[in-house]
Amino acid sequence: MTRFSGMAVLKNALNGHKGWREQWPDSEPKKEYDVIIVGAGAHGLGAAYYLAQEHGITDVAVIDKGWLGGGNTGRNTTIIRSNYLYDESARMYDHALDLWEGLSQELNYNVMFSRRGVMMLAHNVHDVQSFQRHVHSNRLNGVDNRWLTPEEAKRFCPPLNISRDARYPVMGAALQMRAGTARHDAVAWGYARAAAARGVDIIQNCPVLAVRRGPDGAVEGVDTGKGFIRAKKVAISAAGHTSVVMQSADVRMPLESYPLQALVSEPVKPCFPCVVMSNAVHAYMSQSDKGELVIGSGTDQYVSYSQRGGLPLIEHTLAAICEVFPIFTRMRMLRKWGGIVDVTPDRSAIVGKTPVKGLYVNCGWGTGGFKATPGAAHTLAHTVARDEPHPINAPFTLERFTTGRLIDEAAAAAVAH
Amino acid sequence: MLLIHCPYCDETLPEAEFAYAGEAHVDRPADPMALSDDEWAAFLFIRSNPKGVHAERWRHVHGCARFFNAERDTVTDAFVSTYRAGEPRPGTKCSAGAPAGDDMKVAAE
Amino acid sequence: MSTHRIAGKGRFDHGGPVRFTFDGKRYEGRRGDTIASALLAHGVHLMGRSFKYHRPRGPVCAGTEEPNALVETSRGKGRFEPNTRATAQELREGLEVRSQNRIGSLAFDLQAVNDLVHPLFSAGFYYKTFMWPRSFWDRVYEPVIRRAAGLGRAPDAPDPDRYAHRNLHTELLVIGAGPAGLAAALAAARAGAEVTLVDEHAEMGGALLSDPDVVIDGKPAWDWLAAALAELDRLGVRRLTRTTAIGYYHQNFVGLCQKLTDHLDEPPEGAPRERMWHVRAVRVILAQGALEKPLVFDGNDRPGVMLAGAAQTYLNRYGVLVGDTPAIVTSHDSAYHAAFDLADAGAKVAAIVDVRAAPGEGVLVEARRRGIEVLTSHTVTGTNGRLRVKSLRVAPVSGGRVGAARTIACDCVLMCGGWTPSLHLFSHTKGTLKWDEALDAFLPDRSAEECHIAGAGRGLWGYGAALADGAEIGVTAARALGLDAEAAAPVVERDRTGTGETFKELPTDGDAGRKRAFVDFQNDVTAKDIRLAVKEGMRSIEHVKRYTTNGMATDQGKMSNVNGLMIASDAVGKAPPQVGLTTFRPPYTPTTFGAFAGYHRGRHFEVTRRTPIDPWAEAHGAAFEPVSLWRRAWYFPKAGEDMDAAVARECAATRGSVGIFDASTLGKIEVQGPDAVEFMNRMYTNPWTKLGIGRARYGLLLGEDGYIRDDGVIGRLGEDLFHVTTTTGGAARVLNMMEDYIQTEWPDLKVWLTSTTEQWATVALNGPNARRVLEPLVEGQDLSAEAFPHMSVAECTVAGFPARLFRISFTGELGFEINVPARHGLALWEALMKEGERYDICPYGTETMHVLRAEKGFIIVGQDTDGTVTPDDAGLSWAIGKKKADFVGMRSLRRPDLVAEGRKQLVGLMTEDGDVKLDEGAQVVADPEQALPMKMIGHVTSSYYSAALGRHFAMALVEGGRDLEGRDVFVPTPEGIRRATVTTTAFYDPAGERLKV
Amino acid sequence: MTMHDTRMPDATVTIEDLAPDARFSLRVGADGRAAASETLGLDLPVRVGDVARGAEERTALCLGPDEWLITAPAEAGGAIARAFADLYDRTPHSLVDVSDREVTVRVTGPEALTLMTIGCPRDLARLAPGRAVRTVFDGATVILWRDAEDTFRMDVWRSFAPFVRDLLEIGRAEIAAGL
Repeated sequence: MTRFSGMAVLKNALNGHKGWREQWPDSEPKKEYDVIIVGAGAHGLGAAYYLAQEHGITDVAVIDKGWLGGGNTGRNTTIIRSNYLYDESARMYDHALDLWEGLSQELNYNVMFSRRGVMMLAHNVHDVQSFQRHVHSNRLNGVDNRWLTPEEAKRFCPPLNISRDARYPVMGAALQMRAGTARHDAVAWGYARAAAARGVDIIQNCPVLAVRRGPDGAVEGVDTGKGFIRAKKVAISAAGHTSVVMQSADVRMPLESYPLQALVSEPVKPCFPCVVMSNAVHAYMSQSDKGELVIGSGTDQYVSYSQRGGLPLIEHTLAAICEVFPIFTRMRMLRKWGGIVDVTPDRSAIVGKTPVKGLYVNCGWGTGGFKATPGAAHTLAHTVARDEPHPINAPFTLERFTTGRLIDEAAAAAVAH
Repeated sequence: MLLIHCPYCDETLPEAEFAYAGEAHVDRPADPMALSDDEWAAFLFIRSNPKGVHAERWRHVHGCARFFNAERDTVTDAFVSTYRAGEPRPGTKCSAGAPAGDDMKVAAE
Repeated sequence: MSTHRIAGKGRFDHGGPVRFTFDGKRYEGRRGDTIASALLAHGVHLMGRSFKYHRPRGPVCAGTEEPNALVETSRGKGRFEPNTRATAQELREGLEVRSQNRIGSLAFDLQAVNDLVHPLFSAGFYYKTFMWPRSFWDRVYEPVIRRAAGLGRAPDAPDPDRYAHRNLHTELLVIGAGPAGLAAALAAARAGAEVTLVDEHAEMGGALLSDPDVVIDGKPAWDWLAAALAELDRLGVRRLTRTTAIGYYHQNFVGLCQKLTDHLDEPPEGAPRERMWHVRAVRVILAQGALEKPLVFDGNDRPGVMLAGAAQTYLNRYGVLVGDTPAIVTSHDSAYHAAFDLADAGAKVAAIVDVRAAPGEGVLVEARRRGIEVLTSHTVTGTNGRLRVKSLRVAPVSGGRVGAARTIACDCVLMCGGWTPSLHLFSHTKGTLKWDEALDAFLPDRSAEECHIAGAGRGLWGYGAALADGAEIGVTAARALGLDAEAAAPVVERDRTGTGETFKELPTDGDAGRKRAFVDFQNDVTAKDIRLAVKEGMRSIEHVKRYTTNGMATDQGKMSNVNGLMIASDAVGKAPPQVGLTTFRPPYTPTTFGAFAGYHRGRHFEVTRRTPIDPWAEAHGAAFEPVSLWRRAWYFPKAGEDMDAAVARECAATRGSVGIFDASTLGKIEVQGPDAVEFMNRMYTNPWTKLGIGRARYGLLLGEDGYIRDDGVIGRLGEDLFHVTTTTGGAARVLNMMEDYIQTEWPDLKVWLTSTTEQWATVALNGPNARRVLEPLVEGQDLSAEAFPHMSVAECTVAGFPARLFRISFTGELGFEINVPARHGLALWEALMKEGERYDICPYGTETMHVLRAEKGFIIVGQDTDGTVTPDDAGLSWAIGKKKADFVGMRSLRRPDLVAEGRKQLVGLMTEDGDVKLDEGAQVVADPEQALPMKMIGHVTSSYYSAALGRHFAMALVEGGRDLEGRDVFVPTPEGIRRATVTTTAFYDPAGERLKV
Repeated sequence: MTMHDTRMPDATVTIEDLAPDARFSLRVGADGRAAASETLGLDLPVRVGDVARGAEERTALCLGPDEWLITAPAEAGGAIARAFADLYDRTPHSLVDVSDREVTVRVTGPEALTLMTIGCPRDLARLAPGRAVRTVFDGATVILWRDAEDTFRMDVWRSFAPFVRDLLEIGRAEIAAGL
């Protein structure tokens, strides 16, 4: 692996950039691996990296039906925060946040993690109660989060409309200063490069058709577009497509896949210093380093793998943006796109073992998977390597849907009555 | 914005009049108390989520207000059929929407 | 004066001038000009700076696909926008135009220093550096990078303009009114189809507007066009200009954005700036034509270098000669026609440099006839000129070797690398494309919608072909609509056909690694950036795009995608389709947020529901709070009062005498039918069979998961008739849930539900004097405690209005809720206020309601519960019918975790110091000394000052809370740790004596 | 004017609030339809969107397979309620007075259809005069009557009415501006 640095850039600038090498090879599959990870998004590539780096397991293949990083990794709005309500969630996301802070240096790849602060707006008394609960809970969990008055919120984010006459007046905000954004593609590329350097095979354009189980029920490997590949352990990290892959191993999942849309504006000079989320109004936004306003929309109402998404939802999202930030009506939407998110009944992820020996799963991140990337990858690798969960992902089991021990972040933010 | 045929109104109308209501043919057990925790969890939470034709429920909420069923291809979002609540799924052997073999030829990202 | 306007040319209005400014300097243009055509008429090419290197740039195009000539435009306060395409924005009187993305002047941009050290900024450079020291990225590097990035400045004032929406259903939508679209619309409309024809330009006609010499059906092109438009109007075709089809969605749903006023000097009162059309078409014809491709060579980005077709448009449509000594660089015959038109208008063509060995014979003859030098098998190895191109270096290519170069002086370079079918909208539908080897272009393959593609979009070149194809497709679409149709293709003379070849970057001499041949002009992506990305392992076009940002500029890759793909596929060593085409994504051109938001701005962002009594509250100075879609009176401050003071007064007045409260927002459902009781038994946790007629009961509703969803008082008005109330926010959800069970799970039950939320206005009267206030107004019901005890309901008359009268209490005081038909709500309220005068009746809002109920330990669903709370957790086990075999959610209450020890239970909390108010949401711990992260055992759900208790009190959900009664717990706050004692939730009048009056 | 629409004559449209009628939601199964029809004095239509008209200006609009909206002059409400109360023991049903639940707005004029398209996604050209449907107008559930080619009537839930009315006024100004 050619080490990246300012000096290396300078040296190559002088020699016409002749010194750069392939960041990862496009591998052909071997007949057998210790571990196969299905899905070469940042979660899957990250898990491969941590398997190699922390557990010494390098006979690993990451297999994807398309190009690495082409799924939800490259389609999200890159928000990173950890100010979740429940202890389980706060620990998982804060673990991820700890890893985010050193990720560029660890991977020797600038993932541009930018601690610019994530501010969540409260628009009614119920929001205020809910966010205050978050702030208090986070504080005692050691998670950064604080309460702002509307005026403080406006100072932190000048385009914000805090008029009392607004349809949804701002009644306050919860701010996590340590939160922010990162460059999504770079996360996948950085993990891919670091994993490949440690011996991991990255196999692109190779659809996994089924997970194959042996007579004892344990995992034997995967059938792919390039033939059967044997593996002692298989981890599924396939975002929106988890149900389909797991079904092939005869495991039915508490998941539904929904289209999720996001969009960017034309680039403008810096005008929006942080990330703002407004659940009541259904808008969240940040400004990329390129200058585009990056805006997340909601999921369409129906289950779909089409990655299309409808116009009315985008209209609603932009109306919401214009409600909270009225100065942006004349900004123009440059491009919108869709992803597929798999959603669990309690809106929390499933990371861990499955009823099938040797089969592991990482799914159900819904609309919040990007921020969890290093945490999910790290704990998944631990679970696969040791065949037992890390304490941080231990609560995120499949069994919780039977016992009722849900981690219900959605219900905890129940709508106002 | 989808176009949806309401089997009660017998009209094809914009999605804005309809509300999606989840997977179809997940019937509430007659005697829930007789079920094991696993069986009850399966009723509550397990969904087929197929990549292909999905049997699902819609409600014509800004119209006749009826719940009805539909088959829709989740890859193209195209409707295959819509039918009234209580009617069997057209042209299928099973009531629950387990994905057909062909649907499996699609894998992870 | 315009130095480059050619007399007798162009379609603009030769009448009075239109005045505008550019960077403060005054200019005059003509009605019909774009900013770019007007500036070019004055010889101004320099209009912008590029994104990364801040290189000087001029317009490349004459349409919306422009990557370079982006400007800031303004028509006064709040009407400022960045990144406007100078090539598309029409002039209007007084338009202010400013160049952007520069420090200093446009001619001397200090940030152009980036260009000097450009080798540092190779593809992906920022992924490789700026990592040390660790804290510097978001503190130092990123702010610098962000300031340098971006294009124009963001608007900074609210927008006074309006935006509109409209729905349109049409049989046939034709997108693009060039020759193919016009022919298609004509053919279909003649067959009787109901047709909508849209075009993004101010005028219909497409390429015909730039080619007046073509002859169609014996008429000059523009005469034919005028006749065609007139015929379309006669046939009733709905024609929308300045209207861009921005996205193609499911089942022929197309979004159109129509620009209505940006071109007008004085927009009429009430007119929206833009309108988004939601079109549902039975069939769609895409006739969007093709986009001309730039050629990729060193220095192809200097001002004065533009597409040949654009120069032709500026000349023929706007009467502007873009240069006096143009040089043409091409790999397609079409550029020759541009050369001929410019030459015929008086330009001296420096040379036509053709990369190909064998251009079409016809164009060579024409060139010779005009005495224009044609250099075949030649390449361009560079250009010169800082703010305007002055010359280009050309060299012969033979057997892959580049020979000796010579310099050709010129004042503009017109390039053409062939044409790309415009298939953006087709791609939105997930229609598939196939690579055509002969054309070196993607063509439409399998369609996912009921749509047709006509003309250049299918790779057909020339007017004859486009018109014939359009007519034929129009007929096909009409037949698909069930109409009889005959195709009649117009006869075209003096057609401009031709062929071409597609090249990657042009061959060059010297070190290719140092040549700067731009592919994406705006984002400053060069051919060598793309090659470097491939070398670094980016082997799919998606990776190349993301690594280099090629195709991600505001032209959405219209100029750069195909060239980028040709270079990447060459570098990878695979055919273009194997490297892939980046997905086209909506919108087709950047579209304002306002157009999407439409009417939903300001007070019309979302409905604000108001009760019939709301006007009284407003007139009496109420503060309001939003509760779901409603606004509710929150408290009624008197002069000088803050919320706390007002609420303390309202509470005291209600407990002391009588308070009046608008409860109209509560959800109400009429449940009627022979199986109404059975339905209620199955739906709610409570038993209903034995509830007597005229009696009411608190009802608790769970989700099937066993958690509390809603609650409310339910009165039985008849054997088969219940008046159900729900929470304000839960009304629609509860009705939907009930309908779901009735319609799909229990269709055998004979019971019907009707929402009566808005049929009734509801006024709650609470306090020891409530009966005294109410009694004189009631007819038909004895209100005595014996005749009408607590939890009764009756139909009677109140203040002369038919009423449903409940004796219930959410405050712990003697209480009534009076429901009257909504139109009488305000009159009822006023009658009660009048009657209550002598008891100092006090109107109170939701905050006082919350305090009074909390003093009684009554829960608010959604505040004291959060979707994870069971009836037992909330202390409501008593509300579960013990003998019931089933109700919604019952089975879930037996799940292991729901019967486990240590669940959070609702309890009271009394702080050691009664003056201390706990925050709602504050966390409860058993051990205040522990280190972070602390073990939290609960949280405060409700916390208020109680006038009745003379202190603050709170409710909290605490693990095993009921077993902790009498014990102390701790609430750590930023101000310090608060000690509190766990109590029951019956804070006030625990025995309920005050209800028994 | 950028819209070269030859079918758009001079823009005129009138918006007015109407005095309330008596309105009932009638729910009855197929087995009780005949008895309910008899009680009402008109044949309850069975096709969603059809309107039956009877004596004393009574109308019945079919909203769903077992749901009708009954309207009558305001003073006739009591008689209808009593007649159905008498019917209940023989033919169980649900008749609920909703006279106050909605308020009614009428839109008339050559541009009435255009005005309705600003909030209604349905293809209103296919709603024949004399018919009515429950549909959505800018997010609000409404009952939309097409009384004539150029006359629409909308019953809107009371608390949504000012919002809907507001949008109609915006639309009218737009049409008046000619753009």
